Amino acid sequence: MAEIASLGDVIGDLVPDGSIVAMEGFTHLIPFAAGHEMIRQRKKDLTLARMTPDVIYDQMIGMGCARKLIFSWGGNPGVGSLHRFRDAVENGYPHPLEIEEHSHAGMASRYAAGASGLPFGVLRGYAGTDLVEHTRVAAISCPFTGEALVAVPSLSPDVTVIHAQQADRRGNVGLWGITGVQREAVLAATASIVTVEEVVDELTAQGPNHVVLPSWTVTAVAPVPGGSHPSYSMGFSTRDNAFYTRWDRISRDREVFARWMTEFVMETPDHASYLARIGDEDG
Amino acid sequence: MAEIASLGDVIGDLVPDGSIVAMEGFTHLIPFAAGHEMIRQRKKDLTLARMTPDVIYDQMIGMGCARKLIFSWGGNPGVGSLHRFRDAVENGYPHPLEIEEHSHAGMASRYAAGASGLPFGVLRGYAGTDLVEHTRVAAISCPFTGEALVAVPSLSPDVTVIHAQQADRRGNVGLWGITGVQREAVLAATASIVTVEEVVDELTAQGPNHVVLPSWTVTAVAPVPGGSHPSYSMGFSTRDNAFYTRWDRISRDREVFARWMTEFVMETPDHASYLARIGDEDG
Amino acid sequence: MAEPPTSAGSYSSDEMMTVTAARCLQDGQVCFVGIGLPSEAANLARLSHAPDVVLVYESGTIGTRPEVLPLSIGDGELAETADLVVGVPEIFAYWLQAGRIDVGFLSAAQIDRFGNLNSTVIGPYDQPDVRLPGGGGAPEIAANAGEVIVMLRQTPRSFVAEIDFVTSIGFGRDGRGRAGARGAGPTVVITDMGVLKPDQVSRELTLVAVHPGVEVDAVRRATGWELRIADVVEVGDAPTREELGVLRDLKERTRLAHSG
Amino acid sequence: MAEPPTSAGSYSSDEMMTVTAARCLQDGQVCFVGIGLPSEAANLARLSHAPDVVLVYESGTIGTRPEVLPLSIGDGELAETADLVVGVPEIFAYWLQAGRIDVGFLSAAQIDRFGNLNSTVIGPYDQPDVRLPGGGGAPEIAANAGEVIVMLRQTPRSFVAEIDFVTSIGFGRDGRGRAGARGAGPTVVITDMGVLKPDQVSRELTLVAVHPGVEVDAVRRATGWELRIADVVEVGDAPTREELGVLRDLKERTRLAHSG
Repeated sequence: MAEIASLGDVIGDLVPDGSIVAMEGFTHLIPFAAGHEMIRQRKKDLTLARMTPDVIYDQMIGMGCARKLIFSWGGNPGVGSLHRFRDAVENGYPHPLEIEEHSHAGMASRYAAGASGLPFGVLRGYAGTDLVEHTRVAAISCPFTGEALVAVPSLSPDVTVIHAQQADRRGNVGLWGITGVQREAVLAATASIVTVEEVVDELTAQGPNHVVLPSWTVTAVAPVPGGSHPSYSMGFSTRDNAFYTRWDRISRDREVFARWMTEFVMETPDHASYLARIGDEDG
Repeated sequence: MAEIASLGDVIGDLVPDGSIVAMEGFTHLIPFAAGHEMIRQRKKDLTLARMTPDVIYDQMIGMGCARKLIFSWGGNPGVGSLHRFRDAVENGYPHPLEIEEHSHAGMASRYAAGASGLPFGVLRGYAGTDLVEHTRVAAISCPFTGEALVAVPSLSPDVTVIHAQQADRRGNVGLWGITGVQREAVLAATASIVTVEEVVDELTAQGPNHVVLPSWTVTAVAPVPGGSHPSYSMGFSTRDNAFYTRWDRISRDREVFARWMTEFVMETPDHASYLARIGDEDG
Repeated sequence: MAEPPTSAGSYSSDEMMTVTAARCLQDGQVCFVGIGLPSEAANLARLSHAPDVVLVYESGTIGTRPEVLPLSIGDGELAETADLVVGVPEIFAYWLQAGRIDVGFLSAAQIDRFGNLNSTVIGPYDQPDVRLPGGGGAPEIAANAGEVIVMLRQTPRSFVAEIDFVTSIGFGRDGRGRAGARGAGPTVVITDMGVLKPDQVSRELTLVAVHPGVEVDAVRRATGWELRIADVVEVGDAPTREELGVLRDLKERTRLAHSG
Repeated sequence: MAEPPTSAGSYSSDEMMTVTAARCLQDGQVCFVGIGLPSEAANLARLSHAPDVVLVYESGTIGTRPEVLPLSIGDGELAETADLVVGVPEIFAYWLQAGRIDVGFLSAAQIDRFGNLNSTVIGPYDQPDVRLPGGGGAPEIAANAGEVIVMLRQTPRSFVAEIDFVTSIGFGRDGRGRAGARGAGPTVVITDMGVLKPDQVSRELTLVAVHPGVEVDAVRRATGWELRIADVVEVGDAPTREELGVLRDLKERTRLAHSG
């Protein structure tokens, strides 16, 4: 049964330095508040897995939390580059970042294999790409037809962190809309943390594609309203596209980035005060 | 785009003798009306695939429609044996029946591989079973860990037939509740037929686990209210448990079976008149 | 399904089997359930000492709390009362195979001394004397559940020296191993006469308890091999009034719900 | 994103690209769409000559009909207007990999004469001069979509003799093959200057059309290799008033929806 606790305690208890951490959410429901809390707690040497690193990992990489990144698309959606990610890969700043790169299909297959208790996944993928020489894939052939396919190793994080719309008081979790690879990432992990918009008596689908994670598959639930900002939570908030555009300027310069992180994350005790400061700036 | 047509026309057009036919529905939403129509049209030499043959395949086997059966559990749920299935396997009556037997996990993996465009599926299955010597499985080892696992060949029927609660006028299909392996069976097939309880303007989930099959993944939709009897359609009918019990007596004896099939299927022009006769008998 | 009361008292041997199995379940365990006695036992546990036991049926219903017993694995009642409902490929891949099931219940037509089960054929596979339904979910439940509880009425025809077909693995025909299966395999076999458990070393099923009023010799005679007997054979506790009350209420609700 | 009108008339070269791409889509086709010009083109087609084109986004939204253009692949608008929404593992396995996608749109930082695409790095992989976002869904779209439409502005820096990294396969670095990929690969490359198609035999990209007011020599100069030119180079039709009207209304709706 999932315990319902504060985000600070949960991150402190379940994310030791050096962990393999997956924080998923495909544009929608990105667990920013949990990422900020890891930055506040100065987590180190993390292996960060995520299909689309997005601004959340740009911030964590820039703040020196990450030793390694496992990913498949590292851009600022609709805007351009992730400058802190690029600075780490191109210039080793703030320190060198090891990368393990896959395609989306490969990452999805790796999580699904992890969720299925299999050591590998099989796909029609990586055909003719140079990625093959730079990542962990293997040739595999069909034992019935002899056809050549690709195998990817399963991905089972130490802890997976997601943001969802709802949890009930027993710790069952409900999310809807675009749910990406979250279910597989949670089921593949040793431990899981879910931040939620609200805790309710009964889970109620308020959009398409209702996904439910039973309490006994979740380690801890932390109520964090607005916990996906600048991403969004369908039914609760809309994506802060202006912030994503603004991030390009903030993250381009090391000093501007450092000042922004200090002001909005390091000097805010929790997500509520982060949101308050963001609100003041927007207004 | 799926065409909306009569069951008789659809079965006539899409199920030639000798086809590989999958009729799925896990206790819930079993497409009995479509099976009866194949019997009325005296389909022959079919390879019938289904995880749980149930009474529907007992009837088709007993009426001589099947050359081969691909399955994983061949009983009358909660009652006992499928006597026509047993008579075919034990005594070759009405003619010999070739069988290809799997476990549920193996069948599910085969359909999922077919739906994924892969030639095989991988599972932790068939461990230590004698099934291995009598069915189509192969050893496969993980290219990363060397772990020994089992591969099953994908299953891609010529035509998959299912029963659903709803279709809209564009031929999009909606079903809910226990949906078994139907989505995979439809997506794995070359053609698909869906009988539905009702045709509506808008699909509306009226239960958990809403599954939608877009019109362009379905070949034909046939409106057949009550088309799952004696199985059930959540929200429209309840399972006719008394019929399943009665079937044990009807199917035990070749003559009694033949008379029942003549009276209730061969002599009823369509499913509505079948339901009328069943109703008279019940009343 | 209830049998006439036995000499042991005012409850049937089926009720004793069900109660004994229910007692094996601990609160909070995740349990993969089949229809019949296992479903009765799991729901009895849920309605008595283990309110938070999680019941999973192979039809894809997870965390179901049926008011009445399902007659089929796919009854609507299971979907309506479930925490979630998933497709069948997912129930086997993401839930059973992934190792999320603590306890699986199995039955069969035949069992051997090493807990291997046959639910496929009596006689040769290609020329069967009796064609049984087959494995269904059982082979992977036997392989991937954390442990397996077997429920099977004990007769010389069901407890046999050599089963005709291994549908689901226990400890292998020679008792030497689990063929790579991850789960612990059968940890207890509950019959209408008593309780058998695999010996820690040899893995051979050993009679460790008899139900009230059952003689050890009777169990021996009901077994198709030289049955191994524990040094101390305990006598199981008869069903309590509360256990019988909950079970009989459940079955009466079920009878009413499914009649007419 | 709109550029100032070109000498060709009162529309931008981006508008000409978008209209040209939209015209390539046939009604009823299933189309895997990315953000930016492909999304504009696919929605223009849906709102004009191809009302039943099925738009699939890698975020798992199938059959979406957005009123305004999404700014990200996962906008709520896409989920709210979709026929169905599925998880990301499923969109790649059951939908793209299974061969259900007729047309995939791709762009990149670099393209070579055989339609291979680079969106990973400029410079060596381990010591990149510029680290690009990477492949995302592109490698499997390139491999498994029935055909691929490439949209890419034409400059000597984007159209290069040797791309630094093959992220997504066209016809292979030597033009010899598709490395086992099932789809037909790139059938058309639409740029801001014209249209290129692979030669039937050599698979080398060949200029088959220029946009109104564009000189063939200008296209040659914008290409980092000795560009192959068709015997007859057609001049594409300028956007019609109706096409421009639908496209500009869509972009205006989008601007209003996302402003403030």
